[in-house]
Amino acid sequence: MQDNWLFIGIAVVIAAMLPMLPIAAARILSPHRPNRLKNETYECGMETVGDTWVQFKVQYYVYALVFLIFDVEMIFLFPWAVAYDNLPLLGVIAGLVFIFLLLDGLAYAWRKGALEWS
Amino acid sequence: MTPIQYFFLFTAGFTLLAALGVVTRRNVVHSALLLVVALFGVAVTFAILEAGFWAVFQVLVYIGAIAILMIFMVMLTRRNVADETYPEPFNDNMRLAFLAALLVFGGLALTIGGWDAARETMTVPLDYDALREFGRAMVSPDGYLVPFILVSVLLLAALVGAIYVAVLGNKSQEERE
Amino acid sequence: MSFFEDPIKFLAGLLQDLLVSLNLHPIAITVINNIVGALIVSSVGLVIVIFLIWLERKLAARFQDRFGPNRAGPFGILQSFGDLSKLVLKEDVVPDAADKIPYNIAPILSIAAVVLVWAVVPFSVEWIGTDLNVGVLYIAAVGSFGILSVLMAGWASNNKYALLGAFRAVAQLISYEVPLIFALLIPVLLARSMGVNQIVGAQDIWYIFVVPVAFGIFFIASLAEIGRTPFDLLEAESEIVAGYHTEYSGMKFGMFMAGEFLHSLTLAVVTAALFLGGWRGPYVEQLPLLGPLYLFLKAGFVYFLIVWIRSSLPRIRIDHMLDITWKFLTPLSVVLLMAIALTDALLKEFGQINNTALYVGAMIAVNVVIALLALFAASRLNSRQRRQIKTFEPRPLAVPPKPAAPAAASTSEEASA
Amino acid sequence: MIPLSWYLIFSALLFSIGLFGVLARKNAIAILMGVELMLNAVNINLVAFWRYIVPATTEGWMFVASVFVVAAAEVAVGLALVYSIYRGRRTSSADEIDLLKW
Repeated sequence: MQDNWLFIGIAVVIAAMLPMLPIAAARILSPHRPNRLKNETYECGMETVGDTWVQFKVQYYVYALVFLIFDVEMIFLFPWAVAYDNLPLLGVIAGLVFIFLLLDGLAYAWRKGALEWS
Repeated sequence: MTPIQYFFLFTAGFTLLAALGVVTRRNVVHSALLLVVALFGVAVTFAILEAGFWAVFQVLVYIGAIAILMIFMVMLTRRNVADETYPEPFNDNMRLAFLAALLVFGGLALTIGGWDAARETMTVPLDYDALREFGRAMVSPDGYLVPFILVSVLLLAALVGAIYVAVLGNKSQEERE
Repeated sequence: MSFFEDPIKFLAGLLQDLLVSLNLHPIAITVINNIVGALIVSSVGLVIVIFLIWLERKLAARFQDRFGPNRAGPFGILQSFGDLSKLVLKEDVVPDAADKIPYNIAPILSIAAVVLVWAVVPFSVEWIGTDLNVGVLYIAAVGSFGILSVLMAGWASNNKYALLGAFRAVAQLISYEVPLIFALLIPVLLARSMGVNQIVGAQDIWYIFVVPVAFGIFFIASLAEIGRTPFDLLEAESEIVAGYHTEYSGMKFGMFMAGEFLHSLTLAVVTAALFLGGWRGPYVEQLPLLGPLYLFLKAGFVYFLIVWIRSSLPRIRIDHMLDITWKFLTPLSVVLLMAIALTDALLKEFGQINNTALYVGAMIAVNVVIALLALFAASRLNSRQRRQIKTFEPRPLAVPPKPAAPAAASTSEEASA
Repeated sequence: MIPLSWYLIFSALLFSIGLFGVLARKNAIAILMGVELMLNAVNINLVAFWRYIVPATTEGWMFVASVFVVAAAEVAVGLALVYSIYRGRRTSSADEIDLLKW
């Protein structure tokens, strides 16, 4: 078990190194002549006005929220699916009730129009 | 000291440094990004503890969902006043808070200091399939069937409540005005 | 054991002998073995992707009745190397307003998040980076670093379009993650295991033939995850400049591009492993070398589908894109999961779980019924929504700006509002 | 092998840092981040105790799962409240939410 995670840890280091190599090569090989105009924020040639932090819609929050709730339910559904062979029928029904309650939340969000983009 | 101990100290070190950054940075987005680093450090700790399932879920739930939700909310709630981009991060009770945190840590450290040293080491090598057992125990009536259903209800309530508070409550408020 | 029977094992044995003869500490031997393995596994994808970019450009060109790259090398196969050297030699412009640390980490993270998936991809019977017992979840978890890299890139660029693009992209990615994870849950349920290699091993009948609808959901959701047409709103050039990587140039931009291709390949390989039987094929037990061949043939088929769809379909609008996942794919995947779990449990209850023909037949029947019901419900919903759309009076064309006709002007204003 | 007390010290430190963040920060979202750190510290303890003391049982797992669920629910509702207050009062600073003070 720990051997598996040793491999993953080494893979994390290597996966971070692999893209660093070409970027480092580019830093050595490429020209570097910054000037003020070149380093301005790119907005198709317009000068940027005001702050970057524009106001966003609350919809972004709603999508992330529903995603979070579904994600957390996965903590229970994945072990439930793995242990499926040893489950009595009651356990299966409990899991289905669990999923059904989850679906309820989605239905609520849908009916109240929280999932509409505009 | 074995290599795994060095590795644990390294992990704990960068997790704690990132956590310090979370509570001290002025820019809240930087705080959120450092929170991701700290949460990843906790995931690594879980992997060292041979709880791979929780390491993976730490990343999936905390980094993949909670941190992103927080960054979204930072972007959503911001005054458009230029000079208040990065206000003073701490409130007036900063010193008191520091003292309280120090006291809590002192108390915890004292308790840990009186810990029975015989239970310090791992005795059994882990050949127990906790994942499968957890899945079975979760839905069996002599296990955690009631918490399992309650969790589902709690999450449903959180979803409904959050949607109501964030979206629908504001809608009805605007209608009243 | 000879080289041709199992070359990887043969070479690993040689390495092991070499390390032991050097009298190294056993921990050092383990670490070195793991480093070599991780290096091989991580570079496989990157090497393939260089040729894949050429292949995709060639295919896209054929779909559009062009030649595609055909100058550099035979059939233009060296085109990617030309592109690579161009990217390396390009100046890397970092905008002054950028937040430097997240700005530089984001492209690295976007590649690393994809490369890490290869650690659990089984190439053959025993050729796998590491057989993690939570492999499927690991694939999903690593993907969340990709989401994070998009958000970091958009925020650190300090550019309105980049931030807006990043927000849209993240909304799309997390929305499609939900049906994706539910579709992942179905092979896990059928195989009773989260290890990718165990899932491949359990596919005596490929899961695409047992649960075709789950395959469909997974495929559509992964199209959205990799940001390919028809879900390429991430970089809708005509709407938000270029999306979250507007401010990137040179090699860092190249990293985002390569990351996109690598992500496509990776998801094709994962699809092949989870639904198309992975390395399974005739004679693979005797000759493990055939495993990667089968795997990449199947992955190549999935990739071809992706390119085909890319060159056939237009981009869809953002509200439609979100409706597809939240109002169609997510409910469908949840209902499908419930139906499959129930069918499985009932078959087990009646002691028919080992009756393969009955099992597969019941599963396919359930899939077909649910797919038909879902399509019926979607079409009903669609027509109801269409009736609710308010129709405006047709806008009068080119009304002359006469002061004597205020009525016409006000109508045109209403129509445009 | 790592002694159990190392994990406990680590988690105590993390908990204290989180507590400091909760008590001292102005921004309501930063306060929620502090709460997340505290919950994570609790999780480290739970997993460490499970691994060292009751490794062949599932109680530890159920506790950890509950903490995950509580953390998710807390973030979901907490951020919704922050947003609701922001809509009404144009601030996300906990110090300025003082309507009930006098």
